[in-house]
Amino acid sequence: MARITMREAISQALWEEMERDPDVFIMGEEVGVWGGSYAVTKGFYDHFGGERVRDTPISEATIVGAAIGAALTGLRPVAEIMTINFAFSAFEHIVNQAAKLHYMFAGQMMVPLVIRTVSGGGRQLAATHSQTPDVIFAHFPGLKVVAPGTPADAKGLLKSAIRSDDPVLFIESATLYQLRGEVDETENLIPIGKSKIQRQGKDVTIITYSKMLETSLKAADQLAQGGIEAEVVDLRTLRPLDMGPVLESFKKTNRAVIVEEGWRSYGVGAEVASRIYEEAFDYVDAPIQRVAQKEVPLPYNRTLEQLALPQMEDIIKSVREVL
Amino acid sequence: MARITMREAISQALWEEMERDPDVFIMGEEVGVWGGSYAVTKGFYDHFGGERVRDTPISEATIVGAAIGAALTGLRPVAEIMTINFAFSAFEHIVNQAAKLHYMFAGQMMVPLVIRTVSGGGRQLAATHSQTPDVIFAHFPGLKVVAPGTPADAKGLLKSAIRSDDPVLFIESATLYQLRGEVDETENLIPIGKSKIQRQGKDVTIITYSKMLETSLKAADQLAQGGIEAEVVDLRTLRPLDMGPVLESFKKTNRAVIVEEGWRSYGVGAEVASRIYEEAFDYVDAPIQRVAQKEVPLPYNRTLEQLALPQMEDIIKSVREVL
Amino acid sequence: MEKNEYLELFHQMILIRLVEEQASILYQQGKIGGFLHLYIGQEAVSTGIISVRRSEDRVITAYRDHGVAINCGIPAKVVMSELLGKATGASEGRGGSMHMADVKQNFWGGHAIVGAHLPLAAGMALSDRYKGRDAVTICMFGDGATNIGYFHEALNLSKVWNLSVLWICENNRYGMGTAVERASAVSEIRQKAEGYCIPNDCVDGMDVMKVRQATQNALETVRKDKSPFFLEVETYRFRGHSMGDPERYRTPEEVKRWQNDEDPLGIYHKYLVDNQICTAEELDGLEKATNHEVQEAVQFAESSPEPAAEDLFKYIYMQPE
Amino acid sequence: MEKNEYLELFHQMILIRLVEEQASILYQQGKIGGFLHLYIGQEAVSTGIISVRRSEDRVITAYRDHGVAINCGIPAKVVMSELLGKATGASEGRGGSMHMADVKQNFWGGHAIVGAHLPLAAGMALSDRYKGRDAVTICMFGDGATNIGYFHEALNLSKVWNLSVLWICENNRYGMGTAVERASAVSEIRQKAEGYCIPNDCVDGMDVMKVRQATQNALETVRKDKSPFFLEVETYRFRGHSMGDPERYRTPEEVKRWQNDEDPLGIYHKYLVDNQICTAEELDGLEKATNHEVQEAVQFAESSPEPAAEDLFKYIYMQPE
Ligand SMILES: Cc1ncc(C[n+]2csc(CCOP(=O)(O)OP(=O)(O)O)c2C)c(N)n1
Ligand SMILES: Cc1ncc(C[n+]2csc(CCOP(=O)(O)OP(=O)(O)O)c2C)c(N)n1
Ligand SMILES: [Mg+2]
Ligand SMILES: [Mg+2]
Repeated sequence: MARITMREAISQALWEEMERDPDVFIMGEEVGVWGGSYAVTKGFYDHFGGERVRDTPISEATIVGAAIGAALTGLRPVAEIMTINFAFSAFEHIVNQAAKLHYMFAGQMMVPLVIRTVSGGGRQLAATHSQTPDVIFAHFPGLKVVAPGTPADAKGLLKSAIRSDDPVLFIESATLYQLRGEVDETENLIPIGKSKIQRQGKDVTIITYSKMLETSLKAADQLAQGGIEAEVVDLRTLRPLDMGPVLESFKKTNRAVIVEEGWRSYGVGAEVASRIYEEAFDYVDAPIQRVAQKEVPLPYNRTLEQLALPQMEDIIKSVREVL
Repeated sequence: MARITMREAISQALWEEMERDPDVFIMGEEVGVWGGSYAVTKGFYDHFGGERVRDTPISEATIVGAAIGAALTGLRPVAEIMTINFAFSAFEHIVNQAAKLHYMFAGQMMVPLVIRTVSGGGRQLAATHSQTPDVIFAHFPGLKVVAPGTPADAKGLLKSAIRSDDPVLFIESATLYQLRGEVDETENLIPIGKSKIQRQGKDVTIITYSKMLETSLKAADQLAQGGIEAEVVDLRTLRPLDMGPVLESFKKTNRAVIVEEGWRSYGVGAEVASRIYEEAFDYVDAPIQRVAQKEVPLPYNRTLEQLALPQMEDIIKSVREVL
Repeated sequence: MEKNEYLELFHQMILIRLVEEQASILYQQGKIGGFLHLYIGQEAVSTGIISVRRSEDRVITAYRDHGVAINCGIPAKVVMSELLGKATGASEGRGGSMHMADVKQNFWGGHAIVGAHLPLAAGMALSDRYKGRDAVTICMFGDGATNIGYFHEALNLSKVWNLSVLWICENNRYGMGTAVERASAVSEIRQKAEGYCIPNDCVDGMDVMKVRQATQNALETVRKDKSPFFLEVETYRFRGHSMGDPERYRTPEEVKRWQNDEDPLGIYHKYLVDNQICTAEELDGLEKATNHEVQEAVQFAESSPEPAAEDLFKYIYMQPE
Repeated sequence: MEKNEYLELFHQMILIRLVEEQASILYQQGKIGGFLHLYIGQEAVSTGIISVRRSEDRVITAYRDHGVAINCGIPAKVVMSELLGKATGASEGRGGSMHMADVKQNFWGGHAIVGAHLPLAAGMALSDRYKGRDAVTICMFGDGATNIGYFHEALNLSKVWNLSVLWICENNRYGMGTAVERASAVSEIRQKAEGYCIPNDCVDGMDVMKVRQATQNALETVRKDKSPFFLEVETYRFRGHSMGDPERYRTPEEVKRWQNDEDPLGIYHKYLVDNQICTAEELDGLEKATNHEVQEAVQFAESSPEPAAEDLFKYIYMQPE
């Protein structure tokens, strides 16, 4: 076991997979000479060369589109879209091409593609650059959407994503790269589509993913001091959504708070809450609470931005309300 | 009162607004010489001329982007995106530009823009052309999303949308253009953001919108023959979402089925169900049911396509389950 | 070129024509649904192009794909079955008219979002370059497609990365009802290639021999330079854009003129007879045989089973959970 | 041109330079957050361009917008306040460095999604054409922006509809860390205009007088032809792309050379003195005064209030429900 950062974990996964399989390559803006705008691919260009670490023009649609073409014809591209906000410029190719070719041509084509991107606010980048629209990508069957919250999960899930024969949108958090966690040196492939209990508890179930896992765990520690033991379930994958551990935990605690960084309306929490009500109705002791971003385009000003983003205090408050 | 089709109602709204205000104009693919790929703007080109009914190149992003620029500088464009599937190619400009400029520049700019588009499946157009992804657009604050289900609402809401100073995504249904309904000749502006009870009932509340309103009303008639009186609430607007009439009805029936044409996961039903549980928890007598599209890219084959789309029978079945 | 090769070109062109005419009938009978974009009038384009591609050369096109599908070797009955949405169709009834493909034949479809397949083509050529395969990706698209951003990004990338793509624009004068000059800054589409310094050419698309020659030259250039080439093919769509096109954007006279003076089948027929490559009788015989082939295709399609209801969820993922 | 006009140009250029140097200090102090894209080295570009635009001519640019903002008449203190996220800022603290605008001055911002503002510019020009206003929309963007689809669609539309847009590409040799020739099929960006038959020109962007002249000519052509024009401006970014740029993509020597030989301030300073338009002493005095102006701007910004918390939901809609 080594204690490494999220950045290192993701970087290791990419490095190891590229060493393992010559068909794995990286393409995207500033992934090469620059070393990745979040320094995730630092050193890759010098080691693997420009053929396998390809700097692209600013052409999001074609970064994804060309990666699809490469995936269709035998390669395993890891396409990087600098931030998920720019994925809007590649939206057609992500949800309408990558997600549908396998089905539409009756299995003749497969798209073993990973699209790495970065979601989340809190860095004062203003409205167009600070979004957490993960949920809208998870709406499309044919696409797999992964969003880890710990270094170990990030490494294990990214490796699985690269080896998967289906298109995977791999969402990283802009404010988690420095997060440290235990990652075992021995290879550990974590299956896509499995939620995980990240903290044991008996009083209430907090369901979350990505950045908000960190915040939720902090909230749980706080609550513990007040004698409240929260169980924290990490979705890890938004599609396919694994409700197993969520329901298991909920049937034990009968109370839930769902936490996400993105906007509340039509967000991840809505689906998870609905599924709990549908599949564990008789276990519900209190209205399930949703903690999410206030419904406003994120402003640049730090105070306003933090006011709009979900905070640990919001989680604690919601937990107290469901108890 | 005249009994006209959805197509006529939308066409009338456009025609009357263009007659009323010279700053209103239409731009999009095939809106002019062709008369609109759904024949909604038939005759407009000859009457209003090519300056006000502008055929564009196949450039979705720029159809919306240029319309935004025109809206910022004093015009009231009605931009047509032939189908909502092609709106993916304009996604950046719809959710990241139109929806944010007013906020990001602190009110200096306003975007009085209407984007008309067509959603829905059932026409054997296969996976890339048959989607109902309305929900993903409704996720973004700053945008208003309207999706009427009757000719009267379509006409009244489109007129309000054109006069609104905010960007409005106006979603029509590919299979509703022939639907007939009463529309009064006298001008009737229907406010955006108001749900409406379209059928009175006491036993169960069916919440729906757009195409599924028609299907839900049929289901309600069927149920009535079995002595079950369903109240049907039409959301009409997805953002801002008006829960008033929904909650009012639910508090009376204590049972709800939410019906949408799109995919279930992370769909409209999830949000509406969550809101009901949050705001009327003590009134819930049975788990709220969601009727939606099966989670598959829509196939071309008619039998398979219909199998994937929500049917009247599914609604009836769900209603019986909540009773 | 051997006589049988000449005849095979004629066979493919007439086969496309007859399959399309049959399809339009079946559409009116309600046996084909969705959109149906007929290739009638453009048969010489794909027939000429595909006739000179090597098996390792990849082919990808837009939704007006029946002709390309047949030229690439998808049997008429398999095309017809797909049009009828049958399990025996090219895409087992999932794709329909706009989404035919046969990956074994290196034909990658059949794509319905205008211009969206151009970036895919660049990526396919990237694979071949990456793997050191000496193959060309032939990417076909319409004049209207050259106005969408995907076109720009894909052509730029192909040049920056020196990808072996042969970009082929089928300029049939209209994108739906919009004439080229009403939608494109340049009416000579090849001019757009200048913006990327991509070498280019233009050819008469109604003469299969000319298309064949121009494609051969273009393919050689791509293989030699190991970088993209742009070929504009001037052609014309004899039928509406899809079924039920009001055709307000052009006069019946205009269409008539093209059908009379520029029918690719007539032009090639004349070429074959004038050059005494074969007799009119031989061609009549070939046409009859082809007609029979098409009737069989229709029977096959009509008698084929629908995809099984329980297979609705098949093919969503390679690894479902 | 009057002496005071010459001096005003110098004043604007030095003001931009000093505001940005201050900004980089405040950024290091953590008083400015988010991204900060400095314009240092490119001052002559926007200063020359804006100096010849009429008040009815609209201006829109990308996120590297402080210079344009100042040239368009946003006071330094209002720019500085926006950088600090204050209620007195150009966008009342909502937009930050990348989103400055002053609609009253016909400056439409400050846009952070690369290339996404080009279609907006086409639409603004459409308004003016629709209303019969004789105005030009000046749209500025970087070399990297010419590779995204929005560029292609917007330029094509501007030509098809004969819109009065002056497209200006600030070619500063890099898009983040990617050199033009590594991302663009053509290194002479103006070549891209040929694909749309849009008349074009190229000018040295380090010499404000040349930029001014080239812009004047370009604007005249647009007004005369009532159709778009493309101007490439060759310039160089002296600082990193944004704060914290590792700058692995270029050598310190390269940067040094440009700073020594091509500093737009030095070049214009020499021009003014050599042509005896004014003395070095006058310019020193002007610089001191400007320095003072910037200090005041910082004080103003620092002492300005933050936007009120209760205003978080202000400006989402013109008509909330
Ligand atoms: C992105 C997108 N926008 C619009 C459409 C609707 N559409 C289908 S075909 C077509 C015209 C295409 O014209 P062209 O590229 O010239 O091909 P042709 O039909 O002439 O073969 C349009 C607008 C689409 N399928 N995709
Ligand atoms: C669509 C999109 N993709 C990527 C980015 C990230 N990004 C910001 S600036 C930039 C480089 C732009 O280069 P250029 O257009 O030359 O402008 P310059 O910074 O040189 O002024 C990139 C890639 C973005 N903001 N938008
Ligand atoms: Mg065409
Ligand atoms: Mg640049």
